[in-house]
Amino acid sequence: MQNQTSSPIPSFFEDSGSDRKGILSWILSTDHKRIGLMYLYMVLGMFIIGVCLGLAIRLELFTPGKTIMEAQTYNAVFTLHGVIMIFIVVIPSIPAAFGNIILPIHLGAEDVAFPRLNLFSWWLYMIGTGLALLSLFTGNGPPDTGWTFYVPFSEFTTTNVNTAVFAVFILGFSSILTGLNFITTIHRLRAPGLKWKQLSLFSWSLYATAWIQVLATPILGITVLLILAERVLGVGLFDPNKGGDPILYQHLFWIYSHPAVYIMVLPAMGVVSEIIPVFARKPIFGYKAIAVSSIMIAFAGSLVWAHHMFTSGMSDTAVLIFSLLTFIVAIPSAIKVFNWIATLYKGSIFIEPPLLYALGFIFLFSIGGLTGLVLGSAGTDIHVHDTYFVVSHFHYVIFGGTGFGLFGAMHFWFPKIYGRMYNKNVATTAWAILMIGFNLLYFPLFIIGLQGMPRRYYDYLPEYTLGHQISTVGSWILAVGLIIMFVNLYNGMKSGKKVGRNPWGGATLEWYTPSPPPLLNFDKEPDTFKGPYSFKGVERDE
Amino acid sequence: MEHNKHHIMSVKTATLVLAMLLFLTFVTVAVSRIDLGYLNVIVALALATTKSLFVILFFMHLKYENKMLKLFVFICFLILAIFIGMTFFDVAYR
Amino acid sequence: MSNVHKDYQGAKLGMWLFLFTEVLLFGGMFVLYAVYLSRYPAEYHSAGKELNAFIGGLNTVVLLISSYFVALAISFLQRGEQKKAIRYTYLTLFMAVLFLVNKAFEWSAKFSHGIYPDSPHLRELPQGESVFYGLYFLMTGLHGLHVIIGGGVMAFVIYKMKKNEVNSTDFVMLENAGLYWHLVDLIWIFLFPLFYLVI
Amino acid sequence: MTDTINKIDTAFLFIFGVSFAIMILITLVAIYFLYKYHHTKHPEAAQIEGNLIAELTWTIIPSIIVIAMFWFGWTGYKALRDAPADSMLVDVTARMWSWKFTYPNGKTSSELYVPANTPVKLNMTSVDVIHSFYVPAYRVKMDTVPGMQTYVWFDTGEPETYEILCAEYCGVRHSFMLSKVIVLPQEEYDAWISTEEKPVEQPEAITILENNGCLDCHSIDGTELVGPTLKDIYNRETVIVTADGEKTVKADEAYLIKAINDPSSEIVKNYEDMMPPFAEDLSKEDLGKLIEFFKTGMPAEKPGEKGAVIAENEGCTGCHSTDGSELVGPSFKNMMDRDVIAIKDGKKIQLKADSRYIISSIVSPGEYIVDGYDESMPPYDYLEDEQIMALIEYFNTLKD
Ligand code: HEA
Ligand code: HEA
Ligand code: HEC
Ligand code: CUA
Ligand SMILES: [Cu+2]
Repeated sequence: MQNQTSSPIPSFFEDSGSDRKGILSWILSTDHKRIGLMYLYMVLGMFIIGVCLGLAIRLELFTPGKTIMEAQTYNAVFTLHGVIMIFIVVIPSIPAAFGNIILPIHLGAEDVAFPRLNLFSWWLYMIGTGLALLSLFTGNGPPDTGWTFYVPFSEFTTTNVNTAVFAVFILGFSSILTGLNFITTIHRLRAPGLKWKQLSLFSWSLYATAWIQVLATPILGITVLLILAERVLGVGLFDPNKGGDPILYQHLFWIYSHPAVYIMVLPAMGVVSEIIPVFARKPIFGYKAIAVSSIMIAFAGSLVWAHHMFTSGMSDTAVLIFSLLTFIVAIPSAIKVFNWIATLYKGSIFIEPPLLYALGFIFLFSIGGLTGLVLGSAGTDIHVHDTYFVVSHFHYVIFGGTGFGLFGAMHFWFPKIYGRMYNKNVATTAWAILMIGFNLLYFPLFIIGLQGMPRRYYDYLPEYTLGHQISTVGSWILAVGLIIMFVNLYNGMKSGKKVGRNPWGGATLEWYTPSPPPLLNFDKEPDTFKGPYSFKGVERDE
Repeated sequence: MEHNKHHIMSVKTATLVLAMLLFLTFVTVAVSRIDLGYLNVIVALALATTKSLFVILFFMHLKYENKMLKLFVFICFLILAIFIGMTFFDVAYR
Repeated sequence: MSNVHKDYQGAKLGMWLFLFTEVLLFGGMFVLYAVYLSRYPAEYHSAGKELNAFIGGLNTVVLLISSYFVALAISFLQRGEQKKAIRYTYLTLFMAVLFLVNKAFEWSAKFSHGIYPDSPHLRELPQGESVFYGLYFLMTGLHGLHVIIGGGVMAFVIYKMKKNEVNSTDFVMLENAGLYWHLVDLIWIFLFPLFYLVI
Repeated sequence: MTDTINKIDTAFLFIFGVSFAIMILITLVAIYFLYKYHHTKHPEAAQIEGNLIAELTWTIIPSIIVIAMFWFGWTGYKALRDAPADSMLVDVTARMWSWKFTYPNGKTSSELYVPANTPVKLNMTSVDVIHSFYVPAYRVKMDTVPGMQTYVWFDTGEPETYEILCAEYCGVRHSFMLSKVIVLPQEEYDAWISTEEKPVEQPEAITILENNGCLDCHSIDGTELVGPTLKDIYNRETVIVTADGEKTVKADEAYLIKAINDPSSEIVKNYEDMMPPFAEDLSKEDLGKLIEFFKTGMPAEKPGEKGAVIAENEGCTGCHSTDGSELVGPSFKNMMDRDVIAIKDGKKIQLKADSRYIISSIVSPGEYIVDGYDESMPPYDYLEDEQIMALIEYFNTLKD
């Protein structure tokens, strides 16, 4: 196929829309695609740091007792692993990176509603990340509280919690601004004639996510400010010696952090909803149900936070209500899973890397989600709370869900962003290794969790050794898969085969513009566009 | 252009609203001097809510905005109410 | 810059969304306030009596009037009376300063009585009172910070109006500053009875 | 297996069973579709947009399933919370990084001893940060929260030993905050609970020795005071000086009675003749008890043993090792009388770890902070003087 980028309009890589050159034309750019790419690179960079910390955790747990580090170091390592992964990698990953790159194009817009605010939130993200890294090297040692910063421990510890929670505050602020920007963009910048019912499901999922970002993140902001007030001013709102109640901290923390898990997974679900119809060459099954279920998840997900607190000493009434509500959130997730699978029915399926990642998502997320039901059920959660069962649950949903969603998005939109294609066979191999490594790494953790292995344990009783060792070996396999995947993408970016506008045969708007898209996204009216999932007349253009 | 249709608040309306707000403030203080027991908090909050409705509807123009924005404001306060209310499932029954 | 055409509705929607985050930011503190009120009603009562309801009431009036001034400023700007708009925004700014001066008097009186976070005096009081004062300082402090930011925003808008970059055809910046200011007022409308008048 | 465990395991089985079935179903269906509708076999995709009946089915059936799951989970939870009224009560105090169990009769221990087949209810709290009491075998877990009481209950079942783990992250030694539930047959438990370990009730003979002032001059632990020690005195070879010169005798009963009633008649070599005669002050029975006491030997208490028990029960060993290895605080090994650099009021000072310093370190640890350590030790100002002395004695034995 001929190369479409030879159209007269330069791509956004060449035309930054300003006179600035070099790095400045990136870090001061207000172009949503450039900002999105900068997010993507930062997220991936931090992902590698986080993942190496995960590898270090696994190495330490290879044998009982000391393997490679001291207890204090270990505690700092898993804290950072959690903080980096949650606040710096997963929460911004799909929305801030791919949301930024793709959402305005899906709407047929030239940019987001507030381009300068968008750049500002990227800068906040950078500052937050910088502060988080700074907390490692300043003060009295890296924080050792776990990513949840539970009081009173986080008030007692002399490590550098202040810097870390301030970093979280800034990161939260950045996330709020992104959400605010997206809501306004979706409301105000839809191309004339693009109705809500024609919105892509990715946009719908970002819309739901953005509302959580706007309404829940401020609670995180005030919560970490309160930790600072406790530590610096000694106010004592959570200190039992001064009449405070430490359990209230947990309420405030989870009021944000439970909805936050849906900030993490909804955009990934959006990505899956984009990928599956394209490779089944068939409209998505139950468009409305999927769109509505995103909103349902966002709303119902805000009502279940205390399921993290069943053993905290809160009232039995609260346990009853929050356990019941937790099960309610499972239903919209179930609706999505069944609709995705139904989309394959009577399709004309092309098994390509993005589809494999999407299927990997469904498989791993379902395992993670179904074990979430074990946690949501009060009686069983008492036994497995704060054990490796929980660790395994959330790695399945976060890494298996959001992580695979992110990898899927990377493989899906890669040709659009770079105008080149990676080696698909290598990508498939990497996927297979990732799947094997992933399950080998995390499945044994369910079992030792059920046997009673608590999480955040530096040392463990000998009966858990086998599970830990299998898991550590799995982490090495996973590492191999990741390295192959990244190297393959890197090579594709440098020297992959050039592609045209629509290498996969997608029907959403981004496939109507050149790869890579020009500065203002479109070189001509996408006049053959009939809806994000009507594939009639859509030609594949490799 | 959209903002040609924009509603401009008259000085008179604004002054009336201010007068109402000041009056309600006075009532709030006055009522708090009477001991109504538990009711005091409720009355104070009811008055504060009334005042804030005036501020939101007139000063903040919500009365003249579209339905969607009204719905959003409602949702925002609803969510806050839910956060406070559901926390009481714990603390009230502990 | 690839300046997309000015979108008046969009700018306002964005501002409202931002206000929602502010509401919920304070909302987190209101959760705490409510819980501790239900736990320590008597202590709230006795500590609340110590606060100066007069200064509190005065500040309420100051903020209400300042809200009124921005509302007028916006009306004037929309009608094209740029001068008047600037004058009323100045008045708002003045009210903000007045509020802060009052607040400073109030706080320093408290400090001189040995009431400040983690003070030895507070530690001797019943625990509920220490919690009450903790909330009082944090919530009014955070509110005060918002007054300062709001004042800064007002000053910036005055500057823009003087340069005629904000005018009767492009007034959304003043309107948004006004929205922010009303929110600050709104929060005070709740803080005042909850702290200064609680039973 | 007890009733509660049964209910919880049923909930586990139900949820796992259903989940497993769902996983198999969706995996197989997906693989089947991938195979059946591969573009090589099925080149033309059917343009289906949805189906209301299907949507309703997979909304309603999962709803029913999850409500069932909720119900099983909730019944299990209820069983965990409804402690029988006749449960045996034990108080639990968690602290960094050890457990303290206090039984109804005031006895304390760092491991939980319970009789078999009895419902036990633990009333728990914490003195510093949040910990979580977890016994996997009983499926119980509950946080211990400072300033608050929480509880768990369980039926102890057959005699056996189970792990207690701390399940809420609580700092460096979180993973070492382990203990055991030791389920004993009822008789053994009764025996254990009634052996008073703490304020070791001293043998009557010692009271007699104290009351008569014997112990002002004689030790019972082997140290030399004014007079020879009473430790292992019975049948000891002793050189005495009488009017007719020196001779070696065996300290048998007759000798001892004489030595007490009429000390001046035989003086132990190298001692002065200063012991008063007790013939009148000491009754016959008391004398008999003393002799009996000397015969059976002194209580075989090793020096420091009492202190060691206290250090265990009070959780000192959660932070301090006794073998020189570094935990959270300085090791007790060779701690006494060494030179330490401590920080007082922000200034570094060098001092000797004498008993006065050590006592202050225990009672108000905030005063001197050993250089290089955190200010994380809780004050132990509730310890009795004897307990502190016992600790010091114990520390002394840990010197090389
Ligand atoms: C991406 C992030 C993500 C997602 C999506 C989820 C999703 C869910 N989570 Fe998870 N969770 C976390 C991230 C996430 N979680 C994290 C990080 C923690 C630990 C925090 C910490 O303590 O550090 C945690 C912890 C956690 C707990 C607390 C455990 C404890 O500490 O004791 C609970 C308890 O209820 C829970 C429940 C659930 C449930 C019910 C869902 C549901 O939304 C799942 C819904 C999905 C499905 C049900 C599967 C798909 C559906 C089907 C295959 C169809 C068939 C289904 C039915 C018939 C029901 N999670
Ligand atoms: C996005 C979220 C995310 C991701 C992806 C991961 C990834 C991993 N995590 Fe995760 N984890 C969390 C989020 C995440 N984690 C959170 C929130 C916690 C809770 C923290 C807390 O308790 O406070 C946690 C806690 C946690 C624990 C529990 C610690 C404890 O309780 O004591 C463990 C233990 O095994 C673990 C292991 C791992 C491993 C082995 C990986 C693996 O996936 C890593 C696999 C990767 C590798 C093995 C390295 C491969 C890559 C390279 C070598 C470099 C690549 C090179 C090039 C690109 C060229 N994590
Ligand atoms: C939570 C952990 C913790 C517990 C429990 C604890 N300690 Fe400590 N201890 C420390 C730390 C940390 C230090 C060093 C800092 C300091 O001097 O306060 C210390 C210091 C000391 C010192 C001074 C040591 C020296 O080298 O000069 C003594 C003595 C001591 N502890 C005794 C005890 C006794 C006795 C107990 C129990 C009754 C106990 N500790 C319980 C943490 C603990
Ligand atoms: Cu105590 Cu963990
Ligand atoms: Cu959750």
